[in-house]
Amino acid sequence: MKYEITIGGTMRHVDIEPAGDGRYRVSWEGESHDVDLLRPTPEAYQMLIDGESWEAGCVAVPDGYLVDVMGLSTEVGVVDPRRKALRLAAGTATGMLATQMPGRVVRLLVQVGDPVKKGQPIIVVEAMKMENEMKSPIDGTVGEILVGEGQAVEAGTKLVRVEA
Amino acid sequence: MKYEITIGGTMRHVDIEPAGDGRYRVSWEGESHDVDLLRPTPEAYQMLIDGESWEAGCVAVPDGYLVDVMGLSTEVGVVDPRRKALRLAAGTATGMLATQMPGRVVRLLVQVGDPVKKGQPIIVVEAMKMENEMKSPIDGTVGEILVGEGQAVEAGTKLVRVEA
Amino acid sequence: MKPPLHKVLVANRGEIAVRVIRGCHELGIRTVAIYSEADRSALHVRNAGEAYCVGPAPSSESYLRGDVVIEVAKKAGATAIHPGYGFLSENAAFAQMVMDAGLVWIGPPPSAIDAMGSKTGARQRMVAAGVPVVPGTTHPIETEAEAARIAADIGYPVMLKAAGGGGGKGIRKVDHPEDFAAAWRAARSEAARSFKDDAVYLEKFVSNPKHVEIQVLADAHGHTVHLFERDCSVQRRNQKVVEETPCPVLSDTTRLAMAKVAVQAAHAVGYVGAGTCEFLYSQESGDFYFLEMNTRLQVEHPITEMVTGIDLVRAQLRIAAGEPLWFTQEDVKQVGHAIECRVYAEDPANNFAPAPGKISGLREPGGPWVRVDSGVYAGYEVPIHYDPMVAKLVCWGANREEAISRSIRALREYRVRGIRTSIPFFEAILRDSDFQAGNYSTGFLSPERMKALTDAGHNDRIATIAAAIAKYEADTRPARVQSAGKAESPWKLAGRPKGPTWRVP
Amino acid sequence: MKPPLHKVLVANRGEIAVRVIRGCHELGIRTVAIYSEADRSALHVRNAGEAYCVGPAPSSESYLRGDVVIEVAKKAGATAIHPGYGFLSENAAFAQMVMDAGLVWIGPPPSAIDAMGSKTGARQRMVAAGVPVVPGTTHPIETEAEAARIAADIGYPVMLKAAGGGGGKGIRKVDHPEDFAAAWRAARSEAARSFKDDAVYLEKFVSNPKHVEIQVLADAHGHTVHLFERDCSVQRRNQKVVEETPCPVLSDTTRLAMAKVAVQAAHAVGYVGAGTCEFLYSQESGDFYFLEMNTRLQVEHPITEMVTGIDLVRAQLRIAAGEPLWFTQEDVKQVGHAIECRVYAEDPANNFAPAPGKISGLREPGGPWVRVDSGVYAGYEVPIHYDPMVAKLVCWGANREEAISRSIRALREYRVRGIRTSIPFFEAILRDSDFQAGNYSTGFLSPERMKALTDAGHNDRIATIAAAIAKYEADTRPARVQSAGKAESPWKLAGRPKGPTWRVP
Repeated sequence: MKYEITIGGTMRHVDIEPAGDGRYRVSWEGESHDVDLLRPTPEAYQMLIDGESWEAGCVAVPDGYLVDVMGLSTEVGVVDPRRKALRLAAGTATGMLATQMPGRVVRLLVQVGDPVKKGQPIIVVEAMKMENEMKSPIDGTVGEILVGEGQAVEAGTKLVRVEA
Repeated sequence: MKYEITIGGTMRHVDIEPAGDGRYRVSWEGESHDVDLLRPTPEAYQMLIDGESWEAGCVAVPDGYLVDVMGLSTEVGVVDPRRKALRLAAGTATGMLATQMPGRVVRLLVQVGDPVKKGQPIIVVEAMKMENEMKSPIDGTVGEILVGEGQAVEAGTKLVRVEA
Repeated sequence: MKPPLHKVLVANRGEIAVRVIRGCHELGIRTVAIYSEADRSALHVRNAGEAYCVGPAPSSESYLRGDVVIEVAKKAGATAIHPGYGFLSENAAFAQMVMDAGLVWIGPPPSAIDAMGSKTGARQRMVAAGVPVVPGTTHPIETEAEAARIAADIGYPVMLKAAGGGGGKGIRKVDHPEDFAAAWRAARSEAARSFKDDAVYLEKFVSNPKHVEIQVLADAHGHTVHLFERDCSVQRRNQKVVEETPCPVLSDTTRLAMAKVAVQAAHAVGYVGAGTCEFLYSQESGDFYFLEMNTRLQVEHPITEMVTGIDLVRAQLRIAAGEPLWFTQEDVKQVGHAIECRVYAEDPANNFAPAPGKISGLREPGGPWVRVDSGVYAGYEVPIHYDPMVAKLVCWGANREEAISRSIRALREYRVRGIRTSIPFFEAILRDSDFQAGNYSTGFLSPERMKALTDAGHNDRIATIAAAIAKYEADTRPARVQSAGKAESPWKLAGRPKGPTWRVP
Repeated sequence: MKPPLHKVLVANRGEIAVRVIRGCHELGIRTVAIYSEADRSALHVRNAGEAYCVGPAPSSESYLRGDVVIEVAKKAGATAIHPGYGFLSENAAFAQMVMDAGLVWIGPPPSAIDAMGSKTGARQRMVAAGVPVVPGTTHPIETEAEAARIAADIGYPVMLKAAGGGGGKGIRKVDHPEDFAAAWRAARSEAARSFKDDAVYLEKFVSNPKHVEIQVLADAHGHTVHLFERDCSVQRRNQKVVEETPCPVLSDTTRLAMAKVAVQAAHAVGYVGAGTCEFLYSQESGDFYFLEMNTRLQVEHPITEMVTGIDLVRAQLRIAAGEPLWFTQEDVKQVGHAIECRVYAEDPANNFAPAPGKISGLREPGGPWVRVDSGVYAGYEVPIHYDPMVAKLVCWGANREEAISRSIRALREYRVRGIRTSIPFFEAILRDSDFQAGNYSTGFLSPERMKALTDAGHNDRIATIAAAIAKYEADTRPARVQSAGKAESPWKLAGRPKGPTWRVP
């Protein structure tokens, strides 16, 4: 199976083939690894990569995974090229801002229809006595605001949809 | 709801009523307790019993639970009197011997048709380099032997059925 | 243990409540926990002998309700209250209420809490007791001549500060006497422009300071000892993140002088119990200045326990029970080195944004000389209502290098799934060459260093492989989770090759 | 660390492999784990830098395959091998093979392993070196007169034992010289009846003995030191279950005499590295006798680490790298008290029947001076193929009472769900009045005491309540598992009463 995997700005075409008994062959340009996978607990991916022992936590997020290696989280985009082709044909790009942490919405900094820049603070969420400004994921226009000031939100709650 | 609860040789009629929000009222002759239950992890029953903090692990076994309190396991028979009435009407008592631990059958000490006494060793199972004699649960006759010598067995595997 | 400490109510939550409960249980003392409605599932509730709810999630309606806490203590038959740190621990009125209710207060007398409670009042008392404080004036100075004279008295460099000020305006550092006149004019005019008030006062500038503190223990019979120092200079937003003992740059002379001052300060206010005197230590001049006294157990008390072998919670309990100190100053030895890392549920790379949430998986480090004081467990949801500190990792080593390398090993074993924590950030700090040289002050975590410390360590290769496999498994076998050895009988595995196996022909 | 120890292969499994890996990582040494097909999910595989399968589940086809182990070490680029304990650790031929392969052997020279390998050979060498062994003859004695003379020489009480014997037949304890003649006749006639051989030999009777051992460390430059003793008398089926240091009944004079003998014994065989001399200590006479030397790290090494502050694995690595000892005998201090409980997956109440299986839940104790050296984790399935020891709990205290009370506290915090363990059994041992008095010998765990120790502690009231609730929940809401705070937003809980809440009017 081939995937397009994106970390930071770098995209790689990664090929993964099962080798039986929880083992995989993972290859991309110039690199190829034998991986023996064990999931000792549901959240842990324990891998022997060419014999090297590594552990990662993988949480599914839209279009990829949040991968935790030694406590450091990296957003990894994973796209199946066949599906990507379908989706690109389908519609407009939108940026959905969701909260990673539970808390309470303190202030909305934008209204529907406002033009926003990528990285511009658009909403403030409070947790553990600290206010956190959440930023627009893309350049665009505020399409929808899904929460109100004072509202309690859980991790993963969608806050604001920005349309490109 | 009323249950007949048996520990060791002692049987109690225990009455349990929900009190909302994970709370229960548990009563029997002369004793009555308010219990606030939390299951912080699936295997742990964390209880505030009239404010006292206790934790138990409960594993379902036939006709009851194996309850672990501070690492000490107790077999607790729990019978719903209405169902008990149904069952008593139904049929003969048999004693099924199963292994609590995974291992390997080393020796069979009886044959089908042999009369056996409760507590008489009838089969030897090895695990962790140690041989363990498993005993007949009741007085009776060996009705069926479900494993062979040398066979690997998992926890819970039925070994020998003794008929009363 | 004496009857007064038959049963102790711990008026706190999280790791410190767990710590105090452990200390009580080791002495055979029964324990009562309290919890807010948000804390039913907290670890201290699980570990205590009894637990009672004291109100809704906000601290002001639960943990800070002294009246409710005392009521619960009496109903539960507790004979004493231990406040932990924070919450009601430095509330003299509460301490008095506890004693008035006929309960033992496991802390210093209310009068000592009061005496150290106000910074200016404490400063005056300390000056009177001969304890060094940061030199300067606290009142505006009238003339340049008077100001220059005071500056010469306390020694350069000095700071000129706007009396009406804040936010960095109207502040001038003056390094040499010849620069004084110009700085005086500039500070006054900036103060006037910014605050419509040109009043300026003067304070000694402590350059490159370390935050060093001394642990003291005093009994109710007039004996006070110190348990040496802790270096708590690694701070973010004035909050300590890594502490160590001994302080890597303190001379024995200064260490003992500072300790003597701390004992003196405790004596001056009739202190009883465990307390800590905080000092600012100038690495350039070698001088130190009293800042304040914390009249309670500190978060970082474990590193002192590790190098002295003295259990501070046990000591608090025995002192509260009326025992005289069972050792002398000469018996207290500082052996080896200890480091504490405060594990926060937060993201250091994102301006320390809080990261509450469910801990889906947890594996704490273990083995030699690794101590974890934790307030959480696997499956626990870190609530949004309280301090984000979830645990403390404390490592001891025969020397500083051993303590550092052991801490790094333990941090790399530490697995917290489901929430972000400061664990990898600590590894970056402990590997920092300035930290390793002991060369750091309270300004250590500058924006530049923060960037360097949080940029490092990401492993894109491993992340790529893990994500590819996760996606493949999701695409092909969505629900499969192979739990260790669960899928098949271990006997069936025998004889089947698994993983690379080498055989010698 | 020197190049020879760039990367170490740990030829073991379980907690000791984890322990050695930790020691290597703290010194910046890379690690290679090996595992059998039954051990892919083992903790040492997770913690190591690399891991390779060496064969099927049976040790004889994996962990004991010295040839495969060396082959893996070379392919993985390891430069040294640490054997842990058990398996290949006392195999002189394997040690030689490792060295012949150009790898560093982290252990004593093969000649020292050999010299201590056979009990009779070791006994002869020790006698030659002036080390005390249990006095007596190993050959049959011809006449009563000669036997009585030997008995008088070695001192009463003595044991007469049938040379061809076993099973307790032909054995007579003789307390006084006047009883000797009768005992001699009885023993010979019983021997003749039982074994058709009336040959009898004679050994000193060590009554009420303790098993006490001395830890030694020797470098390759001729320096040998001791790290004091361990009392390992709490045993079941000749296997240690609880160890402590210091030994509660040893006088300083005896302690130092025993330590001196151990150093002498190590010297006599040219010992290098960490080793242990085991002694039988008579509580009645105060005499002690050399039993054997274990030429490897012991299971119970952590208690020595806790009271001396010396990391024994680190010491092994530094010695193997050729470093001379970095401290002298005078530097080694015995501070406080340490106790180890070996946590076995077994049921002490059922004749210690093994209890392998899946650990469905695990919460290890923590906090001050509590060390867990574990080989397992939550979700791990304890395999049926190996030793049932899954972890070691090691607690330090400023004195013995503190170490005991801390151990009990830690045992009560320890939660292992899914399998039975010896954890509650240890609590019963540590609460036993004879244990608390230090008054125990190798016969401590007699059948009578076993019955008393395993009968206590069951709490039927709690079991009744838990079972009733479990049944009710199964009957009414079968699949409901309320995970902490998961069911509802924590915000929604605020303001809703939960649990008994007391309010002051």
